Amino acid sequence: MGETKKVEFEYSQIDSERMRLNVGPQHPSTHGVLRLEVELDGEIVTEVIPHIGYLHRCFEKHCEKMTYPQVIPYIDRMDYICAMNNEWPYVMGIEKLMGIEVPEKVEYIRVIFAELNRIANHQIAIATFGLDAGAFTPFLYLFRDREFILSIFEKASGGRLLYNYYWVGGLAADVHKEFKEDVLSIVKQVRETNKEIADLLLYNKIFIERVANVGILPADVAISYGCSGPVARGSGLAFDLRKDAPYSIYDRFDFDVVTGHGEVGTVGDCFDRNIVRFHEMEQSCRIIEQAIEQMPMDGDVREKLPKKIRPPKGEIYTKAENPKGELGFYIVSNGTDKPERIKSRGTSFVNLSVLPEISKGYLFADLIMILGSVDIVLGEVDR
Amino acid sequence: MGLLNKLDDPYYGGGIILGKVEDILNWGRSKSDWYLQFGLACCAIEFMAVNASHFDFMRFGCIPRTSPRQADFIIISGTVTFKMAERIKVLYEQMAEPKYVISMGSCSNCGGPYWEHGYHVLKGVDRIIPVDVYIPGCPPRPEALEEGMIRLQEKINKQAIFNKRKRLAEEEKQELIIDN
Amino acid sequence: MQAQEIYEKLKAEFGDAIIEFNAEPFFDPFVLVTTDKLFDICLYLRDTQGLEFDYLSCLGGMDYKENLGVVYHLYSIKLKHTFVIKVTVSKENPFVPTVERIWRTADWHEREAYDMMGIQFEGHHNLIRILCPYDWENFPLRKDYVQPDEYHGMKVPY
Amino acid sequence: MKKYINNIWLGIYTVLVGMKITIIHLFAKNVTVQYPNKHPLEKASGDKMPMNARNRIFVDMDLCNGCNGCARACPVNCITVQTLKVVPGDAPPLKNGEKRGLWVPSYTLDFAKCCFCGLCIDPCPTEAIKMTTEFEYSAYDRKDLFYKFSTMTDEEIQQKKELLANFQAEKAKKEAEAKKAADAAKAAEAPKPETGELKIDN
Repeated sequence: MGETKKVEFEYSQIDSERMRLNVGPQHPSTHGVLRLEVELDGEIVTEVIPHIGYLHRCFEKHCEKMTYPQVIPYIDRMDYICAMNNEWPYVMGIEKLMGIEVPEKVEYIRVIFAELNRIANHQIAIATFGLDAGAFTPFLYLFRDREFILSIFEKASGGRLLYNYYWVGGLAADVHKEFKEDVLSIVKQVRETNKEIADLLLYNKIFIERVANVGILPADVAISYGCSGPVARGSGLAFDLRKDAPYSIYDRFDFDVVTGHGEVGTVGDCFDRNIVRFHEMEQSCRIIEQAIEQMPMDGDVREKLPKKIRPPKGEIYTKAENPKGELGFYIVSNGTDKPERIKSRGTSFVNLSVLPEISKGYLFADLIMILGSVDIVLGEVDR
Repeated sequence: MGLLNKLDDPYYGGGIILGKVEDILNWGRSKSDWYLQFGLACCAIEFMAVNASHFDFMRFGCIPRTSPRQADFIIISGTVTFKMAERIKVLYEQMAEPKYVISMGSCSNCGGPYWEHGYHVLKGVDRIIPVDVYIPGCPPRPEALEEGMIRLQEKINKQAIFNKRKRLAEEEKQELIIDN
Repeated sequence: MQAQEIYEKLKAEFGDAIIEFNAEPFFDPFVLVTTDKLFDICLYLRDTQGLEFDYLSCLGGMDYKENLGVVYHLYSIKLKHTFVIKVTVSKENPFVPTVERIWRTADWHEREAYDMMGIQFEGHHNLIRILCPYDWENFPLRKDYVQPDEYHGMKVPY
Repeated sequence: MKKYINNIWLGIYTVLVGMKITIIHLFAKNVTVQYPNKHPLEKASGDKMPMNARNRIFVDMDLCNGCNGCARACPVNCITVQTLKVVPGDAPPLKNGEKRGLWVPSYTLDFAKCCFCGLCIDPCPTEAIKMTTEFEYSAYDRKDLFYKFSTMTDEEIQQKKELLANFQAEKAKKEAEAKKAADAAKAAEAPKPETGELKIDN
C-alpha cells in the first residue's frame, strides 16, 4: 500500500503482441452506450479512444424549435438520473434575463429537491460502481433507498424519473402537507444506509485493494481538462460552485466542500472520487435539514409564473453545481418566445474526456473501475 | 399458469395433468424468459429499478444475461439512434430462436419526443426489428414494464409450435369471421 | 476582476486585435477578437498574473445566419471571475485557431463545434466528427440544415 | 511478512462485517411490491402511487370546448384537435355549465409519442384534460396506442357540418344584403369626391 500500482515493466523484454479490443456499445459496465476502443499490450492498457454519440438525440436542434417552457422536458432527458438539478440552471438563466424574483418558499423547495436528487444520483453512482467491482448487495440496498426519494418526487411533481417541475418563476405544483416529515424520515433512512454501505462496500479490504492507487488524476490535469464535481474534488481541488459562485440561497446554509485526501492511497484515485460522493451525501443531508428548518410552509409557488415567457434580446451563461459537476447553459435569446440557440455544457461530456489520460498504464480490469469512478451518464455526454 | 390452474379443477383431480405438449412447452418458455442486459437511455434507469429490491423482476422468471446468445428476449429501453440501430440489429440477429422484443417507452415505440426534429433518431425500433409488445410511457413505471412482461407471457402461451400453418389458417378464418 | 478592467488590460496589450467590447444589459460582458490573434490572447489570459483563467467552462459554435462564430466562456478557479471571448468567421472560410494546447478540454469541445457547425479548427490534432457518425453529411446545427431522407437504408423522417 | 498477514486478516474481517450487515437485513421489512397481485394504488409496502401521478391522459369530451390550448402547449405535437363552429341555438352548454364555443369532431392523442410532461394540463380552462393513475395499457400493435377521444358519431358530424354550412350561407347572404343596402345608402348619401381626383391622375 502507498506505492502506485502502475505497472512498469520493460516492454522490450516481454514479447507481447499489441491488441485492439472493442468495449461496448453494448456492455454492462460502460454505463450505457459508450464504446471504447482499447489498445492493449498484454493486459496493460496503452491507449483508450472513446467513441461517443450513440445516444445523440439532437437536444440543441430541438431547443431552436421549441418555446421556452417546452424546452424543459428535453432538459430532463439530458441527465436523466438527476433531472431536478438539470432544470435549475436553465430556469435560473431565464429568470435572470427576465428579472423575475422567485418567492422564498420556491427557493427552499428547489434547494431541498436538488439536494435530494443529488443523494439519489450518488446512490446510483456508488451502487453501479460496486456492481462493476462485483458487489451486488449494495446495489439492492441503495436502490431501495432511492425508491423512497423518488416517491417524494412523485408526490410533488407526478413523475418518477423525469419531472418537469422547476418552471420559470416558480414550480409546477406545490408540495404535499406532510412534506417536511417525509423528507426528514428519508434523511434518517439515508444516514442509516450510509453507515451500512461504508462497512459493506467502501471500507471493505477487497474493494480498497481494487480501487486504491488506480486511475490517479492530478489536480492540474483535472483543471486543464475542465473536470468538475466529484471528479475534480477527488483530486483535492476545493471547487464547488455552491461555495465559489453562490447561486439561489446556498449562502444561507452551513456545509463543507468535501475533497479527497488520499485516505487509503494516492490523492485523486478511484477511491477518493467515490469517497467524495459518499461524504457529499452527508453534506446534502445537512443542507436539507437546515432548509427544512427555515422553510416557510405557507405561500403560493405559482404566483410569479409569467403568462408569456419572452425574455429580452440578450445572452447569458448560467451554471449550477450538478451532482456530476458544473452544468452550464448558454442561452441566446432573440426577443421572441423561442430561443435562438441553447448550448449546453454537458458535465459528463467534459468529465469523460479525461478518461484516455488517466487510464493509460493500468490493467484492463482497472479500466472498468476508472470508468465507473468518473460516473458518466450517456444522455448528457451525447445530448 | 394455464396448466397449474387445471390442478384445482375437480375434473382433473388426483394430480394428473392433461394437456397438449404445446401447452407444456409454451408454459416452460413463458415462465423462464431470460433477457439481454442492455440499456440505452432514460428507460434503462427504470429498468435497473425493476431489477432492484422494490420490484424484483426475477419473480417473473427473468434473469439478466450479458450475451445475446443466451437471451430469449430483448428490452429496447430508450432512444435508438442511427449510430446504435445497426448494432441493435446485429444483437437481435445473434439471439437464438424463438426470440421476442419488448419496446419500452415512447422513444423506441416511435421516436417519442424526438419524432419531429430528431435528425439522428430512428423513429421507432420496429423499423429494423419486429416488436411484440409496446409499452407506452416516458419512462414507463416499473409496474408498467412488469405488465408488459405479463402481456408477453400471454402471447407466448398462445403460440403455435406444431401444425403452425393449420393453426394460422384457422386463426385467420376466425379473424375474418369477427371482421365480417 | 471586473470585465471592464480585463478589457482595458487586453486593449493595452493587443490593440487592434480587440474589435469590440460589449457590456450592454442582458449580456454577459464579452469582447470580440480577431481570429489571427486569438491564440495569443487566450494564452495571455491564462498566464498573466491577476487574470489566470485556467478553466474553460464552455466552448460553443454559433450560427449568426451570415457568418459563424465561436464563444469561449472562461472561469478562474483561483480568482473566481468569468470572462467571455467571441470570434466570428465567414461561412465560406470557417478557420479558427485551436486553443487545444492551452486548455485540453477544448479538444472535445472543438470537435463538437466542428461536428455541429462545420467550423474548422486549425492545428487541432484530431478534428473528426464526435457525436454524429463518421460518414454523416452536412452540419446539423446550421440554421439552413435539411434532414436527410435516408441513412444506411433507414428512413429518417417520421 | 507482518503486513502480509495483517492484510489477510483485514480481508477476512471486513468481509465478516459485511456478512453481519446482510444477516441483519434478512429480518428487515420486505419492500417488494407484489405487482400483479397487489396494485400500486393499494397501500402495499410503504410507497403508494400518489393520485397526481402522471400516467395515461384522459380527456372528458363533455367538458372540452376545443380551445386548442393543449395542442399548442404540447412540445411533442401528439395532440390534434379539429373543431367546428357551433350554430347559435344548437349548442348545449358544457358539463360545468359554461357556454360551448366549438364542436370537437376529432380529438386524437398518440400515446406512442407522448412524453408525459404534463404541460397540456395547465392551459386547459375547463379541466377537461387530466392525467390519471392508469398505467396498464401496453399493446401488441402500435396503432392501439393511438387514442381517439371524440364521442361524436359520423352522422352527428355530418349533421353539424350541414347545419353550419346552411347557417354560414344564410349569414353570408344576410351580410351581402346588408352590405348592399349600406353601399346603396352610402352612394345615395354623397357622391365620392376622390374618384374624380383619381381620374385626373390617370
